[in-house]
Amino acid sequence: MDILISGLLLGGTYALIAMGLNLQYGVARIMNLANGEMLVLGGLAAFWLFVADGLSPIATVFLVAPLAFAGNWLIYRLLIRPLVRRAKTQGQLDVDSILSTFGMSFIFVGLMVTIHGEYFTYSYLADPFSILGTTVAVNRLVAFIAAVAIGAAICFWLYRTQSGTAVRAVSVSTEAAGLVGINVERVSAFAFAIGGAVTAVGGTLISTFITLDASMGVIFTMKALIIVIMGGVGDIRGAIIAALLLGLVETAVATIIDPGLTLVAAYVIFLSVLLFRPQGLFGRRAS
Amino acid sequence: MTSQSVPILIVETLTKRFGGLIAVDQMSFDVREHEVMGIIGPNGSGKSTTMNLISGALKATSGTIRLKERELTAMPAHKIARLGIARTFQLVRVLPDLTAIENVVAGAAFAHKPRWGAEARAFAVALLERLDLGGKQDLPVGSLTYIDQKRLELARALASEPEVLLLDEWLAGLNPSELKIGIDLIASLRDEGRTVILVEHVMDAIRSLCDRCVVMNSGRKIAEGTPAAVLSDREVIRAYLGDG
Amino acid sequence: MDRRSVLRAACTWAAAAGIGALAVTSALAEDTVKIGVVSHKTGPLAGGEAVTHTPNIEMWVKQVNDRGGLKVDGGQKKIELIDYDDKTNPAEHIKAVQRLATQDKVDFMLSPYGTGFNVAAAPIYAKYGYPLIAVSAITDKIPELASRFPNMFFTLGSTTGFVEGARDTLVGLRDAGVIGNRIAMVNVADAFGIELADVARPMLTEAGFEIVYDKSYPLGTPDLSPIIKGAKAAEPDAFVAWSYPPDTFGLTEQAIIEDLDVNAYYTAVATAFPAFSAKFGSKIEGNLGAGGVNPDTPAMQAYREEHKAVTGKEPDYWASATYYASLQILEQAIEGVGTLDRQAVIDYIKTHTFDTVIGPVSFDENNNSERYWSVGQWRDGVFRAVADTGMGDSVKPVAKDGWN
Amino acid sequence: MSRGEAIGLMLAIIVVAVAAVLPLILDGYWLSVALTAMMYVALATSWTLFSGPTRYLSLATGAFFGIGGYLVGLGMSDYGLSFWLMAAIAPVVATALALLIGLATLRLSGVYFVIFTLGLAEMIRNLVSWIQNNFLGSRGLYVLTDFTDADIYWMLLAVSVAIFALGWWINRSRLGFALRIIGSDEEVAKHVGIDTAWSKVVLFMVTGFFAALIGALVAPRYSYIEPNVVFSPELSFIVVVMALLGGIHRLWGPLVGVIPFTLIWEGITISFPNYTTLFLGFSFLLIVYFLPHGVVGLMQSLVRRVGR
Repeated sequence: MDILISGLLLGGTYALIAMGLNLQYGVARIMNLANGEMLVLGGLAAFWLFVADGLSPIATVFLVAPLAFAGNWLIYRLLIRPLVRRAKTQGQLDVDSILSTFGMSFIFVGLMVTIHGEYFTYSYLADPFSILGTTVAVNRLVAFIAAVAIGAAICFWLYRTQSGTAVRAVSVSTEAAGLVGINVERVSAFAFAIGGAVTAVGGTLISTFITLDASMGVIFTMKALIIVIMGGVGDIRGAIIAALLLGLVETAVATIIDPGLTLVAAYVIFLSVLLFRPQGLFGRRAS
Repeated sequence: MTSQSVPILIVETLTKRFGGLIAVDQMSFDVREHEVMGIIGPNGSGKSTTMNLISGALKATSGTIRLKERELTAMPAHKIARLGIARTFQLVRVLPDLTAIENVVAGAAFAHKPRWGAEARAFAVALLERLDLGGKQDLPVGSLTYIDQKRLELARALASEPEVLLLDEWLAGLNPSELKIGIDLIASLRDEGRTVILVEHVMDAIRSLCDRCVVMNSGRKIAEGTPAAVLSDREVIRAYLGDG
Repeated sequence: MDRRSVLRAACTWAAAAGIGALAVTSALAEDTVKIGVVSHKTGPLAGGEAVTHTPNIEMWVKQVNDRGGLKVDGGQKKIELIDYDDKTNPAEHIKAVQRLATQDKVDFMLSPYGTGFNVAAAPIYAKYGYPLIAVSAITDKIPELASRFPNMFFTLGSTTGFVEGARDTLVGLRDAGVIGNRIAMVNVADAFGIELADVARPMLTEAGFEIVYDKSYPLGTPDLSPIIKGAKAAEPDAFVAWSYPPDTFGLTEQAIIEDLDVNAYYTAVATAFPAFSAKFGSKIEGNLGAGGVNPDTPAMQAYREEHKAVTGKEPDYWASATYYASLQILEQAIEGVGTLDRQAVIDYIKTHTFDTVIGPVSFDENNNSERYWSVGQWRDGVFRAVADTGMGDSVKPVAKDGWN
Repeated sequence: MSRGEAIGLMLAIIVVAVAAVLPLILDGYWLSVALTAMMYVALATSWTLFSGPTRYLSLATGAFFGIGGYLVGLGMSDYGLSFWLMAAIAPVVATALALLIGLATLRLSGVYFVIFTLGLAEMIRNLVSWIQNNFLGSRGLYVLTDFTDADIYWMLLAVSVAIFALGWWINRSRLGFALRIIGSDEEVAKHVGIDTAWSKVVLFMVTGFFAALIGALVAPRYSYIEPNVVFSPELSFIVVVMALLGGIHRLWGPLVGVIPFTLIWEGITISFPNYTTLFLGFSFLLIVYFLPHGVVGLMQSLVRRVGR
């Protein structure tokens, strides 16, 4: 029971880390290596406002979301779109986006260091809460609930609304979507911006229970990449399930076997998923 | 020349399923040495799938394919190629990063009768000349016309001196004057005594080139025989014109 | 590519290369003492460096310059600080140190943050004859390193001394009847944590403790609750974590949430950080951790006030003061020699005793200062030393009484 | 030998000769810049041997490099073995590992392969840390040798020359030709009789071998080995960036990428000591937007312009 609850909570954290990248890579086709930095930036905002103004991170979420949306939309329009336009193949775009977002991640780190070079650590809702006899931290629970809410909202949007259908169409095939009159560039920019906002909000929530610092983004980027790839590119449900699976596996291994092997186990799961389903859990088989 | 030749490629009860869809259903036929064998049928009847099964691009669900005495069914594509089956693709596939002559050397270097170095180049030059591509050998393939790309792909397939050559709608997309050149080219291959399997929609080509034909519909063989015979077969006509 | 984009590309390239050329020729005034340091401004160790080293350097340079500069060559020369960023990358670090030594030709260099970086940089300091007063470096190889690099000095103790402090604290608490014999021990699976745990295992067993839970966790583990849960299930009397900053915070937060009821709770790096008490407030009363200081000496009190006034930040309760002391040693040695002769300064450091914020410091035949605090305990918002080597001013540790 | 090849060979000999005497001329700083550049030349070129023709971007460099450094540290520090022995063992271990990875990843393509290699590198790092923690124990991995920067530089130069020679040989061999065909169209490659899987695995093993060898040779420079430093994901990325920056379709592409890049990096470190990371980021962006085909592309279009 302990394992199940703690594992699900951790899975929720992972979902927060990965859902944004899933939209950015799955729909907008941008392998965003600055994803982790966007997350840390959300955490920095929460830390900064909490320490300076005593603003609750929950309130910060509503500040971070529109700002991150706008910021990521601008990034897409100004920096990414020229690359998309000149790329002849997806491979070329992958190469270009790896290079440019790697550069962006450096820029973000550089900026954050000038704002606050030390650890972003503060205490918010670090209180015990008992679910079915398992003690959990309230801040993790809040993050989990937010993850569920965000995940549900995205799924609803993608599968139940017209604009969401357009987004899914783009994620299946940019060419076909263009042929049926979808403005692919606009949808991509929108998906990229939403993805960035989700990531930043995730960072805001995660900063309440994980001590971040300006340089830590790469850890989250790697985790997000692995979850997105494991779930299958372009399928948000796959990413969420992969995140929960990772959370459960890590917690189970830490509890039953050895905490030293949690990350090893996570990667073993990831690698074996890819070996048996090279297109990820929910990915489309490349034709 | 057909009757006295021995079968070189034997296909027996070949079946391929994609999920619930049966693309090729219990196909059996054989191809004799030095003959040009046509596979025809309406769109989606399983012709290209059959070709892909023979060349190893796809794995059969059941049934067998044998080249002489060797069973090919479970082999990966590169081993099949090395045993002497070469092919062209339905949508022309030249190697875009290589020059014309390198494309041909690619066909010669690894396959059935491997050639390398100066020998391979000389062989490739001769093949290019033979297919009227002389003088274009160092061009990037992107600059070649459509029929030249088709020729180049054929040259690559011939470069391995295959036992069996698979031409998957090689004539598709050519304009009438090119088509005549194309048909003459394949005719000359036949005259050299090569064994060819031809998937085609162009009926003129089938009539003039093929010694025998297999007709497919919905994955099944519905007729087999000389082009004249099968094309007057009632079931074949119905398959082409529809049941109505 | 069309003509314009070729031109544009060429210009970009030239401009970027120009930046390099520009910096190489930056002229410097003659009448300063050039002091170089290579710091981790970004990367995994940047957070620690920003707490423990950078503010001290800023403060020291300001103090010396405010009083007119270092007294050398019969006059006074102000300090000019040259500071590079290595992104916590050893290859970059080595390159930057080389640059300080051979291009900037700095007169002295300050020590870097982290054991690995001190060891990696030591050969270059040795090659060009710079004294290296290592602070943030804890190693059991002091004699070997000192014989290889006679210019290298150690101030924060050895791994063994560091663990002995923790052991003595626990033994003291056991003798006082505060804790029993059961210890839960965890460590971060990185060089530092592995080394400490490896030293601690036999040492604690020898002291009669029973290690009832002994696990490692990877650096960057996002959820440490299974560890605290596992440790709690083992029903220990004391909890020891050889941890790094992010996990020191994480473990402690989980311990509070799980109400890990032990009478001795020890975490390693970052327990002494002001951010630690800022985060947890009164809940960490009685927490043990690496470091500690004696906050009652006038020198220490003056230092802490000055640090706050100049940098706007509180110093940590461990290596901050020692790092500042290393700067004082360098300052006194230079002024004692009276010239910028580095070999003379090294000899001076070897043979003299220095009056610093952590008290008098001198070095033994292994260039090691056997005076350091090793374990501290949070008491009323101050992290007091409860174990030390050669200091003799530690207070007795007390029981941790719950997380309130 | 054709005239072009003769000129190329002459040029190569001159470059190597110049490179070999550099340590005698340069002061400590420039030597350490040259050493860093040489390390990246070797890493990026060996990376390109595999990833250039096949276009499979591998992010496993850090894993192999780490194995090299780590095994040297472990062998010397905990078992008292000689540097040379460990430097010989490490690449063999890495090659065996590359074989396993290669066989496992045959089915993956595109981004799945990229992230797989990244995940693998992380897994190895964590596994190594765990094994060391639980079974080996350690008092710190020290690699204390008497090598000077010049020694390490010369060793890396020798490795680079070997990589270039091997790359030149592969490019002329059937194997190299096969890889170009694979990179061009893997389906066609299979149908002309190329064992695509095996060709890729062989080359992947070559890259793994060299990355580990380089990691082992550089270890004495680090003096103190921390798993989290030698198994650096950032190294994997930087090698990719440098190779792409140069151009991966020519054997010498990474070379002309690494050298200017290292100099720019130095320039930024020196000019903006407080904003190094920030300005490095800006320089990456400038490169991506204004040098879309890498340095090789720039050079080729310049040559074309002059030739016209």
